[in-house]
Amino acid sequence: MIELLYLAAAVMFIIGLKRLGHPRTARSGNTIASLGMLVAVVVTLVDTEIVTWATVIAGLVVGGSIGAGVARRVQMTSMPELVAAFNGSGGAASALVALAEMIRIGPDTVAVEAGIATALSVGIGTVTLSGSFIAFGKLQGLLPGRPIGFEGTNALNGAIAVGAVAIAGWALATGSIGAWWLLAGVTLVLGVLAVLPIGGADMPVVISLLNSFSGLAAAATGFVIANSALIIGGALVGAAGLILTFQMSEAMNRSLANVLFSKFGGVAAGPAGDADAVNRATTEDVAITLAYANSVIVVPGYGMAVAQAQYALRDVADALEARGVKVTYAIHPVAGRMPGHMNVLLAEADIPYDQLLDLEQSNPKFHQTDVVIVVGANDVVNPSARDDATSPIYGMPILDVDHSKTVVVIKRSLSPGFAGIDNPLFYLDNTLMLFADAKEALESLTRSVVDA
Amino acid sequence: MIELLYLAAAVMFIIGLKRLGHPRTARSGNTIASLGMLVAVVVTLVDTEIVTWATVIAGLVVGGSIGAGVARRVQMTSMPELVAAFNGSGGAASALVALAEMIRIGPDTVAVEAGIATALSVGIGTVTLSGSFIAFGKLQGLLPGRPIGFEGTNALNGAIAVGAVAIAGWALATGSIGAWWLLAGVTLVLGVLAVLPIGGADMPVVISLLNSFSGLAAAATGFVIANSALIIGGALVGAAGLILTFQMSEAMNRSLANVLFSKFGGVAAGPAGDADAVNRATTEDVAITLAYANSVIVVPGYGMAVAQAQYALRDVADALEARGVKVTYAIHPVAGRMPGHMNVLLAEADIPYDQLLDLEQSNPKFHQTDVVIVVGANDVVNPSARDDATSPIYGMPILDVDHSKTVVVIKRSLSPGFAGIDNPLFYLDNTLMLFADAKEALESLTRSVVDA
Amino acid sequence: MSELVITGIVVFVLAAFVGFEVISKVPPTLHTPLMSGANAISGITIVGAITTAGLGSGTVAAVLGFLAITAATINVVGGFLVTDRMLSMFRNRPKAKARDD
Amino acid sequence: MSELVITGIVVFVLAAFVGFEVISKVPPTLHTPLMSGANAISGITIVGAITTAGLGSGTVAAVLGFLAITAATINVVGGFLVTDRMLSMFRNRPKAKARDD
Amino acid sequence: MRIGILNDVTQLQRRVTLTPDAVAKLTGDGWDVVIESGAGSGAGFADEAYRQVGAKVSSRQDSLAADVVLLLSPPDPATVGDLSPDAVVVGFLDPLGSPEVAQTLADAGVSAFSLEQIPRTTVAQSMDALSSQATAGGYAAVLVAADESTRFFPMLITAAGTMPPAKLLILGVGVAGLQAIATARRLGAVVSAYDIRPETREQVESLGATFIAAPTQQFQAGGYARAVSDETQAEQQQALADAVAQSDVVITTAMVPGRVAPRLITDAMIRQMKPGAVIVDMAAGSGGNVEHSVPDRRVEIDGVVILGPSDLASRVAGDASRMLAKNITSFLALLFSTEDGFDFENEIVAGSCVAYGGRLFDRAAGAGMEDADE
Amino acid sequence: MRIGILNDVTQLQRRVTLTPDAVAKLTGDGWDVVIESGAGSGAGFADEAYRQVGAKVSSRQDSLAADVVLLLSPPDPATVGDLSPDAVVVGFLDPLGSPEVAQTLADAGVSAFSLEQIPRTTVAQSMDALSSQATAGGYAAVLVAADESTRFFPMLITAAGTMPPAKLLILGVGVAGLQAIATARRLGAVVSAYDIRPETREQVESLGATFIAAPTQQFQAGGYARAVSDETQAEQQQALADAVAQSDVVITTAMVPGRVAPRLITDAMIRQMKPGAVIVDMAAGSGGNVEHSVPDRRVEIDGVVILGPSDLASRVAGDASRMLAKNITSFLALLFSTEDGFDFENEIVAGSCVAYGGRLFDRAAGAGMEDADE
Ligand SMILES: NC(=O)c1ccc[n+]([C@@H]2O[C@H](COP(=O)([O-])OP(=O)(O)OC[C@H]3O[C@@H](n4cnc5c(N)ncnc54)[C@H](OP(=O)(O)O)[C@@H]3O)[C@@H](O)[C@H]2O)c1
Ligand SMILES: NC(=O)c1ccc[n+]([C@@H]2O[C@H](COP(=O)([O-])OP(=O)(O)OC[C@H]3O[C@@H](n4cnc5c(N)ncnc54)[C@H](OP(=O)(O)O)[C@@H]3O)[C@@H](O)[C@H]2O)c1
Ligand SMILES: NC(=O)c1ccc[n+]([C@@H]2O[C@H](COP(=O)([O-])OP(=O)(O)OC[C@H]3O[C@@H](n4cnc5c(N)ncnc54)[C@H](O)[C@@H]3O)[C@@H](O)[C@H]2O)c1
Ligand SMILES: NC(=O)c1ccc[n+]([C@@H]2O[C@H](COP(=O)([O-])OP(=O)(O)OC[C@H]3O[C@@H](n4cnc5c(N)ncnc54)[C@H](O)[C@@H]3O)[C@@H](O)[C@H]2O)c1
Repeated sequence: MIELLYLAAAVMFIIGLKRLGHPRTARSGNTIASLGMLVAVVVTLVDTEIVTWATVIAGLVVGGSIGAGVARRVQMTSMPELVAAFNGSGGAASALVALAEMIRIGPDTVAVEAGIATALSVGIGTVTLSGSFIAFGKLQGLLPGRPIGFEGTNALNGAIAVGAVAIAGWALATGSIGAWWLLAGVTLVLGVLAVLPIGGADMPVVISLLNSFSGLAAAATGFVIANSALIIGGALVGAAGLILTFQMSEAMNRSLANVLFSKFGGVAAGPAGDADAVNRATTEDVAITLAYANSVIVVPGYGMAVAQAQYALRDVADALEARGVKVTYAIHPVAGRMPGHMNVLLAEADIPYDQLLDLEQSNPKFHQTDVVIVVGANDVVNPSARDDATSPIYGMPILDVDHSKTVVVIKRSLSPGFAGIDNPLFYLDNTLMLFADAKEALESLTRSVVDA
Repeated sequence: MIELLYLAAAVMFIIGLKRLGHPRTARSGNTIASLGMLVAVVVTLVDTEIVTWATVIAGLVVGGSIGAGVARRVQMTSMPELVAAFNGSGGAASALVALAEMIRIGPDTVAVEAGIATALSVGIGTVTLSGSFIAFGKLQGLLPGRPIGFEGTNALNGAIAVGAVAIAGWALATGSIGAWWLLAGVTLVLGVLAVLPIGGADMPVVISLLNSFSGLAAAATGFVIANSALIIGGALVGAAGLILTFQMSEAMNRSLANVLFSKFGGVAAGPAGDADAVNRATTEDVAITLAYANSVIVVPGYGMAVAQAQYALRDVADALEARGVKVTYAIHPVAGRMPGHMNVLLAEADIPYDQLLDLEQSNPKFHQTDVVIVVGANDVVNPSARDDATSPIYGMPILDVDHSKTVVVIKRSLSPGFAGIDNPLFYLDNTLMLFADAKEALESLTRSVVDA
Repeated sequence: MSELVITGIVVFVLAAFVGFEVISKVPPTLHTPLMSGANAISGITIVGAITTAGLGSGTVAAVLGFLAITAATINVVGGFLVTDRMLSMFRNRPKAKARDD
Repeated sequence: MSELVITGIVVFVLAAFVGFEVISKVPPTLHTPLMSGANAISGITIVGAITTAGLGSGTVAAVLGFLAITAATINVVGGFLVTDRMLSMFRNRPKAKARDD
Repeated sequence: MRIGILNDVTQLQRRVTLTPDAVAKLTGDGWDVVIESGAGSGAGFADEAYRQVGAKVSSRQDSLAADVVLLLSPPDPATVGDLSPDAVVVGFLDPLGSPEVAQTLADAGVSAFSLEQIPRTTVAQSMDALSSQATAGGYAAVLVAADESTRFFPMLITAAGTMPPAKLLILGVGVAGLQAIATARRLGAVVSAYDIRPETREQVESLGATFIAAPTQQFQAGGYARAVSDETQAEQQQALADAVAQSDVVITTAMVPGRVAPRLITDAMIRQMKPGAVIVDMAAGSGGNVEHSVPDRRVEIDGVVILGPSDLASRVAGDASRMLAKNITSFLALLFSTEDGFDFENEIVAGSCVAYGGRLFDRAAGAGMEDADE
Repeated sequence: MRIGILNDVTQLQRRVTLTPDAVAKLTGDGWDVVIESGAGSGAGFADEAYRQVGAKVSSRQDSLAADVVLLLSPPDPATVGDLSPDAVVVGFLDPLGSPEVAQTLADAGVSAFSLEQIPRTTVAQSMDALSSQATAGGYAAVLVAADESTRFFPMLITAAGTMPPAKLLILGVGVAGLQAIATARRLGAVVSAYDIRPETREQVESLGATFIAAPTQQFQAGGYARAVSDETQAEQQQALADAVAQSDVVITTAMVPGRVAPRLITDAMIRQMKPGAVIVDMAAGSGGNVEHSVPDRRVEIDGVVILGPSDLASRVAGDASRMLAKNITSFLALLFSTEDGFDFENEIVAGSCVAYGGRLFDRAAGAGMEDADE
């Protein structure tokens, strides 16, 4: 019976995970998964012949308060490090359970399979623990974000890993409890050394990988205590976390190996200099932002013309309108390189005239607009023309796109436009930069908007 | 060890099934799945302490020759009925194994769980058997394709099903072998009665559902003989088959319930009269056909103009060109309703002039073209203008699209065009009709081509 | 319920989930081949048929076993072969850009 | 290998497949919430912690058990709550056409 | 057999019946071609070009003496007098507008075929000179209007202000009207249109323009609109008045074959229009859709400019002549496809014949006449 | 203060410096406006329309006596004589082409600002009358060419044959050239273009047209092309000759401020062109890009028609005047934004001033002069 209830919990995990992958269902997915967890915990509390209620309740209360307190209070911007910290606890818990079980049964009487499982649980769990907290430190600024290490870091870590396997073998063979503690210590160090050489910007990928690890640790613990809930739940998270890790490194246009091992291997290829100061976005980010907006204003510029992106732009607008998003176009009087440049191109794509707003019509609208999408425009949305009396273009009326909730800018780089001056818009907190050729970006945007 | 090899076979089934879902990988998926089966069979032959080798080998040889012989020789057009026949054998095999096991162990000594599993296996297996062969008969023309039944068919079938459950209970309670045979007989009849009232056009959906059933029967048999390979393989097929069944009824714009129970419930909504005589295609069919072509010629007509589908058409062409397909346009001199009608619209969508061919340029090209896609044109591709001296439009030069390998026609119905006459093109064997508004059809076509 | 049955249920449920998830949106052209391939997989019951028939106890069981093996083998052999025939039309065009998933 | 371990492996492999398949292409905005939610699920180890700590044998095991329960509970409770907070931004716009999958 | 081409070039008529390319094709088929000097000059074809493809450049007399004489407009009696008695005349003979010409031709004993009378069937489209010339006319009408208008047609948002797009209204959506819609849309104008035939709504929309729905519409068989009742006309005028008042440019093309063109725009409506607005009346020569319009004159009423150009096709004389030449060669190919005499069983031949065997051709009795002839 | 508007309407000049809308805005801002009767007639604005927005419709004398006088072209000495001595003159004064006019104005003691001299900077774009009028000109040039051409611009596949699209070549891709490209593309022509400034390649392509790459290109600072060396010119002519020979229409817009327009198309190149081809030389008034081109005349060489229209902007007089009025009001707002005298620190004010305080304005010493003045 208890097994079937565990199975029910596992099914809820599966459904929860699946729903977490889609914006529309993500929140309910989380709820379903948490209910699954509740089922598993209650079943366990009822089923286990608990003799030490005090310990159990104390643990639940202390852990629950810490978890809930931190989760409620932390800033939205510190989410990734919080996930890292939680993940570390999870890894620790798995390792601790395996160790406790080992001690309970007695290190010398344990079966080989259980021993191997314990070694895996301890090893993976502690790596998760220490690795997660290094990641946490890097993101919180407690540790320097830059890669820390030396040429041979990867080799050293390899050696430590081999050592850990040897220690595990020794522990299994001798049944010495000290060997188990040593194993835990060594893998703890391994976690630290493996994450330190990775740059702060790559931490989310690392956390995701460690998340997959904590799943594997839980599964290993499941083998130790012969509990199917742990095996299923752990395997699920281990696999799902791995897929997610690949997707995240893919979204950064990196291979996972490049993220994990590159910094001191020479290949290091991080984002360029001042591009660090902007919020880079991917097509999917932008698609979600647009798809869930109520109103979108498009600001086309010379870059749209250069990319001949007018048809692709029209397709994005159609996809948005099909979702009920209101789309209009704000045309700056000098956008492009000739009077009426944008008009010619938008007319080519048969964008209805009544969706075109000129400067006077659009400026009062920006502050009530969810998203402005700037397609290859630059000077005409440069706030320094409005705010900076020393700017060479000071006095030119601009489109006040920065008054909207979110600005998405599609251009290939941070290069300046016709006037040859930098644009503070790109560095604003509510600006997302999508660096790409306008046509290509808009084409993939259409697909992503349809799928969002 | 044997369990792990079964697991390996199961993994191969999973991978095989996944790959079967994508055109590019489907064939290798089938190979992988068949290797998984080989592994499972060999493992079983080695592992089981076979005493009756003669029976086993005879079964394998006889079954193998029949299966291989039929599979090789049958016409491509009779595939669905062949699948039905094979599926019937599968269902029969599961029921037979369960019955044999029941007899081997003895009906009165069997455990309750095994008994329930046997009942499921026998019930589902025999329904699959008889249902599949009725489907086979309908498709082969051995039985009339039209629905056969009466008002209360569904109610009667419900009653039989309830009766079958009662018989199973009786068999379990009494341990009478006769009860088991009775059960098999009743469910055999149920399969016949359930499928007879369904029309021939819906048979593919029914076969898919019965395929899912044969998976469930195998899984039930797995419980009977406590074999994980059967449980996993059966569950996989049961679930995958169900999903596929839903997708197939969706592709027909029907609900599954509507397919299974509608005919004598009143809601019956089959395709219209003479539309039966044409090859109806879905967007996905057309997308695959286009995506794997080398050269495509588009023939636009007045319907493209009415639907204002020129931009959507351009998107399809772009998607095809991105895959390396060569796309050109054949413009008939009187396509549309004014001289140069198509030119205006294609120019709006900025389709390059050098891709436009007039009648003289395009007619010699059709016979070496893989696919012609006719978008809302009718009279200008009507072969009777060329072939039928009694036709009112006899003598008008037409685009000889019927000379190409495949013709796809997108229009909303079989309604005639300006000239008001029927078009034999639509009924040709190499013509696929996609009944839809041109703009909507092309828009979803773009997505499907990108995904194909 | 016996341990074995419970394990069976767990395995069944998980396998069913894999079955559900593994089939994403399938283009209709692949409906019949996929159905046919899945059907061949459901011929896994051949394993049960071999076990049962192989153990051989009594004439009825032997006949049933022989029939079961024969039927299952038809399903397996015929199913995979016919699927392969259907799929032979999807040979990759050499010109298409290599895109594997 | 014990029957139990083998069953465990079968279950593990199937669950891993479910895990692989259940995650289709996820929009990057959901990367962090999904990671966080999955991480909370990996807190299932809490079940093990309760079992081990509850059985109570010896001080070391008890301390370890207490620590394990605490750590696991932090992971579970904090994880689900924080995921929910992150996801509160995806409240469905009422105007968007209802499209559920 | 010899084909004769005349030089009909004037200030307003710049087309020619056959282009050098068409002549090359005909001489290849065994025809002799004689062309009056300067015939192609209005459309950009020099005598030399014709000479190079084997035509004989000669006098008007020579051309008129040919076996087949091609005409761009109904011939005057003098011209008819110069024809050889067994000549075949093909051209725009306007048998409905100037029936006396047909009589003259009949009296002269020649066989005369009117391009206007070729049935507007699917099969006859390659010979349909009305369609081809209306295509040129609809295109040119928009250019004339754009040139006359003081406004940009497309919308322009510039540093010197936002210029809204021009509003164009097309009345009468036959071949010329549709081409006008297409051309105006190309130029970026906002186009709406109206025709009395209800099926034109879909056609207008198929070009991305808006149809102006009028309260009463009546379907007319045969593709042609017949004169509509007074009441219908009144209602329709009321419905259109608003549209007209808002337009920057109105182009009217409404015609009813053999009748005076319907009056669509009255003085009162003109006076509701904005100063600077432009009206192009393509029916000015057939009575005019617009009050005050005068063929080939520029009239200004309250700041509204009314043009009645009759030379629209000639404004793209080169391409208009190319199309016409294609029509004529297709028609000649049909006409002379039968060995012994004309095939009056053929509805195109019978439909277009106006004079044959010394008599006016009676279409109903077509086949019978042929018998009589033998 | 009072603004004076003159009636400069002729057959070729139909624009007006202020539209009724602009006048309404100015009177709202406290200006008096006096307008010579009929000044708006060429652009579709009646005297009555001006009167309604508060302008005084009056004589030429009255307008010339205003504090600020707006001019469409350099004034003749008589006009200058009628100005009040402390008048401010704003308009197209052509200081580079007719430097003597600036001297006359300086001698009269008036302050004179030339619209042509407003710097072509990003900030000054709302006052950039050269750009706005070139926009109108580029648009009109295509209409003129389309009207003159005997061919359709778009491709038409019809029952009467396939008409290939017209090939247009635009030489000189400034404001007018770009607008010509855009307009020709709208009409469906196949457009290619050339300019000596390399950055125009991207601009041409951004309108979907093809850039004709010439072997030698040299980049010129400041947005303006300077006269190019003889050698470069020779190479370039060779490169363009083929393109010209294949074109149905060529529109030339190449200019170098203060210099004679470069000669891009020679007699030899013209004789390579097809009969019926059309050339529109927008630089005909500044010396001509095309040999044989004569301002406002139609010249035919070997069947090739060469037009040199000087009235292109006036062909869309209404919208051209609207844009010009917006330019002028923006400029006046800047000019009179400072309380005491003109702000010669401002590069637009300094850049456009040609005469001030009785002397020709020396831009370099701009600020100094202002001091001297106080
Ligand atoms: N309208 C007129 O009449 C006229 C005439 C002359 C000058 N101007 C001047 O031109 C400017 C117009 O402003 P604007 O905002 O339209 O343009 P802009 O300021 O020149 O900026 C255009 C931007 O487009 C981006 N871009 C270029 N190619 C692209 C591609 N293929 N895909 C995506 N982005 C691309 C460029 O950034 P990346 O390189 O990073 O991609 C560039 O920063 C003003 O300064 C105006 O004064 C206007
Ligand atoms: N070009 C000219 O100058 C001219 C002038 C006058 C007449 N015509 C005549 O017009 C005809 C032109 O031939 P054609 O092949 O272009 O057209 P057509 O023969 O008139 O056929 C058009 C087809 O488009 C389909 N259609 C209409 N709306 C549609 C939509 N929204 N989506 C998809 N399909 C749609 C219609 O079928 P469904 O209703 O089933 O969708 C119809 O059968 C010829 O007979 C020609 O003689 C031509
Ligand atoms: N069968 C073919 O392939 C073919 C070929 C060419 C033309 N046609 C048809 O021939 C018909 C005539 O074409 P056309 O261009 O020579 O016509 P037209 O020049 O005779 O008349 C022009 C238009 O004016 C309209 N009209 C008449 N009275 C009107 C009124 N009071 N108000 C508004 N509009 C009015 C007519 O309906 C017509 O559309 C059209 O239906 C056309 O489609 C058919
Ligand atoms: N800063 C701004 O916002 C702004 C505004 C308007 C114009 N401009 C710039 O001012 C410049 C001049 O514009 P314009 O339209 O007044 O130019 P223009 O009328 O003086 O000249 C027209 C074009 O002719 C070209 N040309 C000159 N000699 C040539 C030759 N030998 N061969 C080919 N082409 C030749 C020039 O390069 C120029 O593009 C352009 O660069 C334009 O972009 C800038």
